[in-house]
Amino acid sequence: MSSTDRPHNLSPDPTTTRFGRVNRDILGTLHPGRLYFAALALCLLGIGWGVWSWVQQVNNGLAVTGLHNPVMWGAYITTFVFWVGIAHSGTLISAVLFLFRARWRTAISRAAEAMTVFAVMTAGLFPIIHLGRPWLFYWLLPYPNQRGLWVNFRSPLLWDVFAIGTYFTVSVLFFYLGLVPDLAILRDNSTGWKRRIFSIASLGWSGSTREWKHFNSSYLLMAALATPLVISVHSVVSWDFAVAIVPGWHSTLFAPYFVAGAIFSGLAMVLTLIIPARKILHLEEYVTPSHLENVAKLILFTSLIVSYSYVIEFFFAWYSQNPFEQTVFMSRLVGDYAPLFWLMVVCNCLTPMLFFIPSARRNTALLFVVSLLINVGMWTERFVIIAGSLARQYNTTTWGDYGPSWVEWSILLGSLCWFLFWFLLFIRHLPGLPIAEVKEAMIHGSPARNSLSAEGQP
Amino acid sequence: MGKYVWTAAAGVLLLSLLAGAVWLVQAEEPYAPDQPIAFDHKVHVTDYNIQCFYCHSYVDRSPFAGVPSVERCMGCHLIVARDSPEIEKLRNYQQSGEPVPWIKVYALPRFVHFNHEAHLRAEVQCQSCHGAVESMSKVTRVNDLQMGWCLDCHRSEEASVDCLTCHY
Amino acid sequence: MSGVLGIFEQREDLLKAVKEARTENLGPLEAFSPVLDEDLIEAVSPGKSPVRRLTLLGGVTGGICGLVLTIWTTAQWPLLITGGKPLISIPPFLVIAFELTILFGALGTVSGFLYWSIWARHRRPLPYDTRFTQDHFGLWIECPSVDTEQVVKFLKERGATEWEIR
Amino acid sequence: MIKRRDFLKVMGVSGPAALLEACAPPQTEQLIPYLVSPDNIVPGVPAYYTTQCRECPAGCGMLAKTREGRVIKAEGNPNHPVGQGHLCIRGQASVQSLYNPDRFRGPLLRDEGGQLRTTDWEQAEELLTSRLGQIKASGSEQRVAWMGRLLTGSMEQLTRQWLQSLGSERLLFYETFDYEPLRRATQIAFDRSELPSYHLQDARFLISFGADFLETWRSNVELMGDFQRMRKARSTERPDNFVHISQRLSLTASNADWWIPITPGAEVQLALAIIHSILEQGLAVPEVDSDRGWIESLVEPYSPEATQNATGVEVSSVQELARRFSQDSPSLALGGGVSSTGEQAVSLELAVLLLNAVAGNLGKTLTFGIPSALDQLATYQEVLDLIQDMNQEKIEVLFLHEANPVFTLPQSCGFAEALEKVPLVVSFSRLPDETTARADLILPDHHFLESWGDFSPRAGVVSIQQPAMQPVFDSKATGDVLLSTAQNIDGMASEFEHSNYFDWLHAYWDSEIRTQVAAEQSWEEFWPDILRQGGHFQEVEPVTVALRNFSTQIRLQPEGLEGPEDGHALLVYPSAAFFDGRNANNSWLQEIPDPVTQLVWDGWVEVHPESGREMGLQEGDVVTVTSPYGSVTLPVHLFAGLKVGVVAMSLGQGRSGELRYASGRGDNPMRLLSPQAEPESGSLLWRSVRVTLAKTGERHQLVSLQARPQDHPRDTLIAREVQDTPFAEQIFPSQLSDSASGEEHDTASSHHEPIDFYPPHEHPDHQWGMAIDLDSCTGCNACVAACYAENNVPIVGKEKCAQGREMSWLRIERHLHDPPVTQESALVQPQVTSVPALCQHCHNAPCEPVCPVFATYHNPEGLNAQVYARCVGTRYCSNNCPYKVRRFNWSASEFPEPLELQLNPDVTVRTSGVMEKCTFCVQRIQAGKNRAGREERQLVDGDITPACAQTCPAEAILFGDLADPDSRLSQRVADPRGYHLLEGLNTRPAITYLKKLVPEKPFDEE
Repeated sequence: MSSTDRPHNLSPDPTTTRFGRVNRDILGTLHPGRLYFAALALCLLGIGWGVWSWVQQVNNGLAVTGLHNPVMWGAYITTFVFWVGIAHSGTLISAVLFLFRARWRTAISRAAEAMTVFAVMTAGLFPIIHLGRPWLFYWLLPYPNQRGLWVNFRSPLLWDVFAIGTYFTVSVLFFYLGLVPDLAILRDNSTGWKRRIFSIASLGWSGSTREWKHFNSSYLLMAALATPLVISVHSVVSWDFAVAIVPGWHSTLFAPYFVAGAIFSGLAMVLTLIIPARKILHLEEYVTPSHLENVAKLILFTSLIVSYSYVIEFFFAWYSQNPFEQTVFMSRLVGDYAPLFWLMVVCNCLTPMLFFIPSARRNTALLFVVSLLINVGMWTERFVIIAGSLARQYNTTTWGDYGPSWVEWSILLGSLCWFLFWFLLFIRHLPGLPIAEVKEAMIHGSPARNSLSAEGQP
Repeated sequence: MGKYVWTAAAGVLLLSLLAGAVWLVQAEEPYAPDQPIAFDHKVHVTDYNIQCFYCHSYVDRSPFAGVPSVERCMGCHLIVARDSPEIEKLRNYQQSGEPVPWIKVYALPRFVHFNHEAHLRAEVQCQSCHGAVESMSKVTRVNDLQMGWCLDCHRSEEASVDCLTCHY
Repeated sequence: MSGVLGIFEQREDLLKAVKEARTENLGPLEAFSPVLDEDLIEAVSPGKSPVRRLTLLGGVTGGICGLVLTIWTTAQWPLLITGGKPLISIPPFLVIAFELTILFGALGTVSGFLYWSIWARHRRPLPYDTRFTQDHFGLWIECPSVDTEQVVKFLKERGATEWEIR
Repeated sequence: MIKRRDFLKVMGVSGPAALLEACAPPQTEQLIPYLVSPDNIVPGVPAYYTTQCRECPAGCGMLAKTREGRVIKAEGNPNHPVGQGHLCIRGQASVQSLYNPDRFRGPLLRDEGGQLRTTDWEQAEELLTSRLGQIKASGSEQRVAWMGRLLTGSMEQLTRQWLQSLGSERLLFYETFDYEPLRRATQIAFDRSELPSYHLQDARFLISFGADFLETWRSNVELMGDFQRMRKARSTERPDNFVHISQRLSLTASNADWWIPITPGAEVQLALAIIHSILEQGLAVPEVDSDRGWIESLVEPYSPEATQNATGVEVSSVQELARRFSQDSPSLALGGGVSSTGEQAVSLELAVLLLNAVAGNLGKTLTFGIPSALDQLATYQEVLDLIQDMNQEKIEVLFLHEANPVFTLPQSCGFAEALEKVPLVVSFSRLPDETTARADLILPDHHFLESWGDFSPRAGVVSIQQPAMQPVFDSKATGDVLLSTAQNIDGMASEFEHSNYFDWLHAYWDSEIRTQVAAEQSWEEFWPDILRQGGHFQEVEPVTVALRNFSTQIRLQPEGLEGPEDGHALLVYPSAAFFDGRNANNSWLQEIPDPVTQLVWDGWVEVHPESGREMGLQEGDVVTVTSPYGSVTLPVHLFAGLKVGVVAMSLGQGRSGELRYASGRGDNPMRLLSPQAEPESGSLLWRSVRVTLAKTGERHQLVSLQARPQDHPRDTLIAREVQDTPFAEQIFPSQLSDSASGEEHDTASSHHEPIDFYPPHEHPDHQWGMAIDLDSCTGCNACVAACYAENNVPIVGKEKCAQGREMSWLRIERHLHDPPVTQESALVQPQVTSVPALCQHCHNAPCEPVCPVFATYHNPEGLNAQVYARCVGTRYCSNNCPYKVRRFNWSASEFPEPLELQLNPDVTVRTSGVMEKCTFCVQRIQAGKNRAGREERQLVDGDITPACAQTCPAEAILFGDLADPDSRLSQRVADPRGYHLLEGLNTRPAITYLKKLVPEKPFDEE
């Protein structure tokens, strides 16, 4: 059938039949073929390469990276910020849109939540990889020790530890909570050891009304908690830079600017993952172009915020009449960092403009390409902010430029594979769509609350 | 079905308890290395009543207490206990011109700068760190010189707890 | 404890059955559904879920823990002054407090969910049919064994396709 | 050589945690530690030995700081008149030449195959004695020659007597840089063949004709001290009182208020023009009235107008020079450095002496009668004669002592070839060099820190050199070699009553010195005192001299240069770090940037950007420099501090052989010079050739540790601050008072009322701080070397320097401004400012709050602490440091054996992955407190001196306690010139910089 046809139009089928079809369709995705395992193997290979490079770094010290005085932070921190950003869209879609009652989210929420968890898992690696003495990373945790030494809670890095830690825990819990009913479905559709695992995982969910009642209220509360959290987390990450006195970092704009950027990049990543997935897993009729279009609209919206922030940054630099700030921004505009800067402008400000054209928003191929460009653009943005500012600080005699070394690139590649690896495991073993929610949407006949109609955007 | 959950939970709990228990009961052997010469502090200090400073002569003017040169040992042992096998060893060292390779009982990492002189000036007793060496036939380490242990004393004695006091 | 479990194919039938069971106040009810169904919840067990109380509790605890942790630990070594800031510089500590508020709040919520919807159920096991997670609905009516006949009859009339007496 | 363990066994200690009572080195009854009780060494407590620096002929007094019997630091001897407690960069680095890993492990002998192979001392000396025995037996004369570094006192006596008994007078004291033209000039003008002594501290106006007295000329540490005294005394209204006249903006020139980039060879005319103007304006002193006649006729043709074309200097400028020079009396004119030694060298010196005479400086700032050791130097002409004899195979044995003539003589004079004609070439060199590569027998001498000796840099100053430690390697003091060979040659033993050099020295001091200076004292009273003081020092009364008419002897026809007309004049100058190349294999000296160009680990040819543009040369282009006598291949460094039409190369790099730090860097300019000697004085003609540059097409990366302003659009921040009003002020005017105007400031931390959100924290006991006077700082880098030595700062090598991974805690930022010289510029203001940049120990340190683990924090005494053991390496602190003075250990540091013996046991050697930075030498602060505690007293001002402040020859750095209102520091920071770097950031540094005084108006304006 064509992807625009919608299951609920198939009535007067009895509910049972329709529910049955949903089960079949979605559970059917859990048996992919050779291609899948090839991809999995590839990821493992990438991870191995990354780990090996990291071993080199631990053995020979950070001299193997491109870092030096004055650019003490580079690709690692950039990538850390990048992945944290990616994570944000997941929470946005599953929590914020849930609170907004934007029911179209159902189609992509599960994938997005999963992405959040894996992105945070990836991001969490980088602050440790980046350390000069990574084996002492636990000194950043406040634990009682015989030295009587605690941690410095004034340091933004400590805020990071708590923000990222909280964010990871909450995302996992939220993800799992939403998963419980579907795990029960899996349990009742499987046998043997799988069944045993699923029954442990599903906590013996039986779908009784009381379970549903507390489930409902817990899910709502979690969403309500996750929403301020997601704002705080990237604000904290932005403060890593904003509270420093480095020209180009020291700006009050950073928190909103980073949050917007985070959601922007995250949504792009959602598209990057969903578009191929729906093709391969034949979910076109559940994840329809109208859903993608809504994501595209959000991307456009956040892109505008981000573009505005770029402009305002330059305005600040000019208006402050502070030569240090001005130097940094000039070096971005026309200086050594201009190529990267303009690449970022093209990817993050110009290409998303395409989405003003409705047909462009519905063209999956185009969406996919643009989403990739945005991923590149947002990584570049963080790189320009971090390395670009450090390279042009107060005293010209201490200026110096930075480029990542092969070790850094390898570890970056490894981290990407690590992320994809988990995502692949996820789509292989867990339903990519929230089955119960899809069904739920079906029983409410009215279009306004129809899960698969593309209305009710934020 | 649900019973799996609870069995699993119970298992995890049990394991963690076990681990904790093991960690608690593991007791460390007191460190008492065999020295090249079985020097007996008890005999020297308690029985013959030789002062610590006599042998560890730098303790009041140097970061290091120092241990006596072979010559100083022989100063007495030319006469005293000449025929003891241990003194024989000592004599061999003296003849070969080799220093006695004593084994350190108390060692600090290189990034800690401890000063005996200053602690003596503050009238800290040898025993408060080294234990009752005068009653030890074989010197045994009585504490592991962990930073927290140093701090406890520095705090109670209102000595400086500034990091730069020891770390530079 | 005894009762009857009726299995429905149509949600509408179930809803009707529940409402009438209430009016005829047959013994304690429990309905089963593959989906979150607010109407059904309203019908079977009206009122708010207590989970939110745990959320609040968790949140408050978290906030307090955050402040206590930061201030107390800083006071442990009062020499370690940094960047001309006083020992107890509240603004940065608030960040920690906030994050912990969220964390504990979430933990509270989840434990609430576990307690009321999972643990509660395991204390009082009910009959279950695997079709409940797929595509069928169920209604469990608890009643003394003498009345089971009557309850079965009630369910049959309301469109239950199968029933099972306990 | 001795393995480390054995070495320590001898020393009787095993590492810092000394487990053994130290038994002092042999001859213990004579070894008298400077500070601790003489009877023994206490492990863990440093013992200081007086000795003296022999890195160059200046002979500064030195204290060798030893721990557990190993030298760990060299410092100046405050009792010693030469250096007065300070050392230059080379003196500081001498400990690395002591532990140099490339030193000969023992004697070597060239076998039939022409390969050097190790041998033992018995064999080596046996060979020597047998050969010398034959010569002695044959009774033939002048068959043996000695070419070595400048010796005086006991060693000179021994060597001379030893050679005499071998029938030879051939004892050449060879130094690469001699002062023959000056000595010849004094001979002509005053009939005294000796170098004059200068008294800069008494001068009120100074003109230097190419004498780089702050780097290598004569006694640079001593002269820098005097220079600073002279500068401190000058008026703030008219702060310009030093004019330098040369072709290159050397370190000395860049410290001048005015620099005259003059055409090579025009110096004499300028000097005469000034004299002319002085006479013309009737400013000459009456003393010269008697000579007025011949002087006037001599300078008559050299009126400022007439010489303007040649010199390029405005008439008004010359007149003003004349006016200032004669009116700000006593003034002083210094003559002729290496780079101005051309055919006119003697004439220039004569003119300069005359200039001093007419200004009445004789007997005031310029005195005679205090002969310098340098007067003993052999002339280059004598060296040429030796080469001739060698070629005629008149020399059978040639001894080379601390000399590397193959490298330091013009290649064209054929010394290397002549060596082939000498049957036995014996070298006492410690390090492999170009000469030992051609020697037959190598008998490595001790380093001066390992051996006894004495040296008298000038009359009245006799310093003792005592061994501070046991030899590191299997070397032997040359004096001992001479005596032990003498013992084994029949007929010779009888002439030498002593069998070892120590006894010889002992006897010499007893007979020659004690009897003269302290005959009343017994040896037992005399000797310990000498060892404590570091020698015997007394004032020598100068003699008065009479000017003689030398108008006939002065050579006035302009000097010519060999080589193509279109070529560039070649200017060869001594390297500030490597001197004549003897220190090239010293890793600190290689890694510490060249004070002028800021380049590291390299050799280069300096080309003026204008000439570069004409020749199409870019920075780093490798060119072949060709002169009539040879050619070298070097990368180009475009340098605006040059007279257009001149290219400059420093001597020192381009060492060959197996030197791990020096080999294969740059090239040796001596390949280019003419072999001729200057006819009048017999000195080497340093300025003799023109060269042509040809691109090879290759490129070579020249590494500068300082991103150079011309690479970047924005003006250099700190430069602006030191030049005019603090740059910060232009950005944050609201917060700052005007540091440039003479307005008063109370203390360092309150140049302006700080606007702080939080109250300042207390400093109950001390608040350590520092003041750096940029008006005194010459940028000589001695402090940087001292910091390397004191704090175990590792070197990283050229590649990592290029990556910006250098580790130096203290760097001298050198701020050059708009290119000082153009084609037509005649009198320029160098506008060079050297800013020592180190951790500012800010009161509101931005680095502190961002550290998650308290590895850096503010200690109660105002130090910005860095705890290596706690650092996990987030590097956030460094990002947040606006001064960029923090250094990160990118990889594990390496100290090739035996360099690890130099490490300071009081300072932790940092591991890979941790941050480090300047600590204000906290180990010295702790030691100072400990000493005070031992002596049961409070700390007093001056108890604690960090390594940098200790060695600074200009005394620009002052460390002290800001909490003590009476400390010298508290007073110094109240100076109206005081300001803080980046004051507007309100980091409130503990370091106060005192602004450099620069002339506000043009020179020739009244």
